[in-house]
Amino acid sequence: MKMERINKLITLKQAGEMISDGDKVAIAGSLIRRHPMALVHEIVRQKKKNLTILGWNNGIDFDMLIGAECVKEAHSSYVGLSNVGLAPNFRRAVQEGKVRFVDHSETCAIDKFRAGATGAPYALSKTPLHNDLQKNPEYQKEVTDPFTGEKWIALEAFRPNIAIMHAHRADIYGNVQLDPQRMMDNETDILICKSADKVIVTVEEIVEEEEIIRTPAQTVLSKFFVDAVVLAPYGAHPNSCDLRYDFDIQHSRLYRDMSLSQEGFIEYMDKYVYSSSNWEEYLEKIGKDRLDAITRTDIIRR
Amino acid sequence: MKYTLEELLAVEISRHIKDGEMGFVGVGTGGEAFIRAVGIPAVASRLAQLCHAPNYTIMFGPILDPVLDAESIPETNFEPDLIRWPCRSQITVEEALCIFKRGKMGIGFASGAQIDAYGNMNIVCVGEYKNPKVRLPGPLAQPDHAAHAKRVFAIQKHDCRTLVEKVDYISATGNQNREGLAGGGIAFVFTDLAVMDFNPDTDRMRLRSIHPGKTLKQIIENTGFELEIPEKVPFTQPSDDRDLELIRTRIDPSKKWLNAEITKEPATLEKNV
Amino acid sequence: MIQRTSKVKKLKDAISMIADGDKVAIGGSLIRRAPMALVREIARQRKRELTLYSWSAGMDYDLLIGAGCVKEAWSSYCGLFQFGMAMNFRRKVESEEVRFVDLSESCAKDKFRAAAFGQTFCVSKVPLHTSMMENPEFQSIIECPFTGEKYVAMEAYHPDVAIIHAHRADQYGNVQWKPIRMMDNECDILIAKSAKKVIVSVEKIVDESVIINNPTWTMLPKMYINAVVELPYGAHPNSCDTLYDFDLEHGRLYREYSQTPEKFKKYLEKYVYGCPEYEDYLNLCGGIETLSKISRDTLEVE
Amino acid sequence: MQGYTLAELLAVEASKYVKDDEMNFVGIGTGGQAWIMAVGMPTVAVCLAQHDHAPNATLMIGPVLDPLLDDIYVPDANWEYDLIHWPCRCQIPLEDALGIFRQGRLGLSFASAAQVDKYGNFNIARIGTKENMKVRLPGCLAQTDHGAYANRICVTVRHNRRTLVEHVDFISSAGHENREGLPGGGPVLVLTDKAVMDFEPSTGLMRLKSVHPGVKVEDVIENTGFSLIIPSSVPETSPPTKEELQLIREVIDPKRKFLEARITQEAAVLEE
Repeated sequence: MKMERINKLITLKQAGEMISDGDKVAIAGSLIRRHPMALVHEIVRQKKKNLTILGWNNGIDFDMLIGAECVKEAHSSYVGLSNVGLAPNFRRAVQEGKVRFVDHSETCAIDKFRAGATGAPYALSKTPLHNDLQKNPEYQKEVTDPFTGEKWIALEAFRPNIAIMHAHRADIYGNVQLDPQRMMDNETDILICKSADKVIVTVEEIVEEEEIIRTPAQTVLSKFFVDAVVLAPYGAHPNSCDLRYDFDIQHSRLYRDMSLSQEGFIEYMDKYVYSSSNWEEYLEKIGKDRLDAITRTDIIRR
Repeated sequence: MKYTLEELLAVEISRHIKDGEMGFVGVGTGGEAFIRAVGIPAVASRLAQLCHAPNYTIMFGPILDPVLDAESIPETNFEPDLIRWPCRSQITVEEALCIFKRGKMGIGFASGAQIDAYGNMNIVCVGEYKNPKVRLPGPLAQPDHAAHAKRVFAIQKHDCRTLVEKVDYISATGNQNREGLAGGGIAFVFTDLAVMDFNPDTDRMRLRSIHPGKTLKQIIENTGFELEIPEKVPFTQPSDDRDLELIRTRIDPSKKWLNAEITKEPATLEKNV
Repeated sequence: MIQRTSKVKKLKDAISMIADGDKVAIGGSLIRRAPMALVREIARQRKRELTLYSWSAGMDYDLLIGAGCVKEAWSSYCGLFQFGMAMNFRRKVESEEVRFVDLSESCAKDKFRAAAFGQTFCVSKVPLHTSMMENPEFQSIIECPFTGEKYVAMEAYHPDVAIIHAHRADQYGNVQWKPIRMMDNECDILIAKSAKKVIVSVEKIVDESVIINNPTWTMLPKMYINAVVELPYGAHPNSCDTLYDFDLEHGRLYREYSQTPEKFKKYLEKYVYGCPEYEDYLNLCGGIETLSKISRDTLEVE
Repeated sequence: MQGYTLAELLAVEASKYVKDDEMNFVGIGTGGQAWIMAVGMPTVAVCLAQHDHAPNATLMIGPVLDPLLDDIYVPDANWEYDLIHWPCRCQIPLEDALGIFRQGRLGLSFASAAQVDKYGNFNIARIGTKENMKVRLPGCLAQTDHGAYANRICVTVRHNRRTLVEHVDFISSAGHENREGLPGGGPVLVLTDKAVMDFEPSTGLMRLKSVHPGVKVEDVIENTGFSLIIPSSVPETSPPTKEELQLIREVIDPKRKFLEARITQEAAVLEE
């Protein structure tokens, strides 16, 4: 029987439906860089509940999900808005005990993703010794090196149900590429995706498979790691996206200011998220002028 | 020549940098916090390279060994500019981890919400961990630095809320209990008022020098624990004209570092003195 | 003002950093990009009692074993690939003159990675129920503290010296490979990172500005490197990514010479002991002009 | 004349075990007959499956992931330069390849071995005991990783008593004798120049599945170094169809790069 190859290109709404209440969701990107915001909006719109969110270095992505009451537990080394300050919803929720936050150091978070990505049961670290990272004992145990007798902390591998990432381009089969000139930090996104059972990737552009084949060393996730691809230009906004567009500091300040109170945050969400039925409507509200202002026009050397 | 507090600190810190070692500077956030955590260490690093440590390099987030002269410094610290910042290597996080875990990091520049008498630092929360008064962003790579760097240099605001007897959360391990940790612990604390180091016998913080124009009384009143005070405390050596000239013409003429202009959220430390 | 330190060394001086009894890790794989010029110099300086580590060895191991430099060797493979068995290796291992420790590719990489990440040990399920476990080094079983599953504990590799061959470097030791390369070569990075000292040979030493223009090509920054030696065709007769091919003619010649110990002695006398300078070897092989017949791409960007 | 070669017969048989949307592994291999069994024949099998029932099946050939397998895309040589330029979707670091195994993402792994025993333990490390070694072979490569983690393994070997032995001298890949703690499924298929074998689920022992056209069951028993389970009726291995042969000879492997190892520059045929 002759069969067709699987086309993994789906809509944002369909992608959101792949996530269930109670899932462990790993979110790629770091600080104010390339978080998959289109998917974050969709998770909020679909009112997912009791998620455990995992990241290594997070910002508005975590803050918005926490503010919208989608989250039960969160793991990261950082939740803040970087250049524009602290993350107001995150602070409120953790201070009021509404969300359990588990602190990791950067290396510990990445170690845990790598352990997941490489199929190891745990990672070994000495980072948590004599500090309070050990305050969540169910995630870490002491082990002894049988050769030297040294004590190590075993960090349980992250095994998320689903990972979400925003990337530069992909073909419809799910071969995902990052531009070769990029923050090398982004390699961590690959570990994050590889640690998960399912992966959804939003991209700036869909390209022909021929273009992927012409530049194979740029494929950071081959299709068998990827379950769904969603086209979402400016899909990281207001975060930056490598050489393609800048951090939108203007909108981020607006988000920060409105989020300072619960009422203000609700107003922000009503205006930008709940009343937008898809990502294009959100971008219309941001406006073409603003998007043009943050857009960079570097030629990507491939 | 007159000098600012930022300049005084940058020059003082540069004197403690050794040739051949590597320093870690985070990418930083904005405003005053940026000046302490990033701006001052960056200027101190370049000054050290120009004066006595030509083989000293910095790791600036994923940018390894960047060109630190003013004309090469990017306009902003946003991603597209950072990628274009001339440097010898752009490294993966994986790579950065190896550098720490393999004991190749000389100085970790750090700044925290709290630092205690033993040099433990806290950037996680104020108040009880389970029920915090103020919840801060999180430990970042600070535990890694404290565990692995040969020396930690802390740059802090000097007041009783920051310098406390015991931190509410240890995100960076100080000098009291370092069993099993390869790094050397915290070496210096540089503040708006003074320079402190640690007494190797007691592991407690002790006064090393007082900035010109500041008083011992001011320091005692603004420290939330009993600071060890030697019989004779010198003044911090003022910045000389050569250093100031280098900073103002070659290293940081447009105040990208010392006034955080690069972050587009400029600030100054002076108003807090 | 003090000058920055150059790490450029002469071949002889670089290899004199290796002592008898050292544990030496070798980059490259199979018959690809092993640092053959460095290897021959080790043999020429008649180092003794070495322990060799590699993940997948070839002519590098065979030559050193044949020259009597080796006491013990670890790898997942030692053979001449298209050209058949590594005869010196076979003879000496079969006669127990050399102890050879078998381990799988992933176990070798795990041990290098563990060291590169500063761990004293690592765990794997791979050796379970295989004869790898007959070595005392694979007999420590430890339980996963989270799941109770059994794993074999393996000590990290801690080589005294790593030797690798790369495309280019500056005098300070920033080492680059062209991005168009065998991605396998990433292993060399872990191998270098595992070692106390690293000696790297390169096709060309370039100005630092060349390095700065292509920073993402820098796979080993200078802090890992102790000596840089400029040796064009330094992997010969191994291939070197897209730069040059395997030298078929020399490969067949080596195979012929290594059939008996007596014949191999003649090979050593001619190509190793008889070549006090690297140029002598190049001239024996016909000089740069003849060797340029195996050249393919240049070091420049396409 | 039967009108097809042994390599074609085996490729068509192996292609039936390639599942859609799975990843298949072959090594880069060495040369000659061993290469045909370990790489050439399996590659044609995967490509045949892609043309038929498994369009989403992918192949990993060392660091070349998901290459285009029809002849027009296949390089003339398998040297490094040519491999790097082989059109493919991804070139992966080894780190990734090993991560792929350890995560259980590897479907069918194609192997070859110096010895295979009745439980499906493989040996590519040495012949003889540790103390009295007869032949020292190159070593385990990633075979041990595959033995631990691949969902299924297909091994192709010569059918003789030296190769199919009661017990291997060195277990480089664990079969069904003891798989406690190993996540992979172990060997499922043994292809030889005489027959197709699989493993009896209740005992984990090798059993005859089919004999190639023209081969007698007695011949198989005679050339097996242990007591093979023989079912009461043993069918013949199905010969390739006209369409399958046409696909192999016109689209997949017209230049015999794979089935005669011409890509390795050390050409051979499987028939002795």
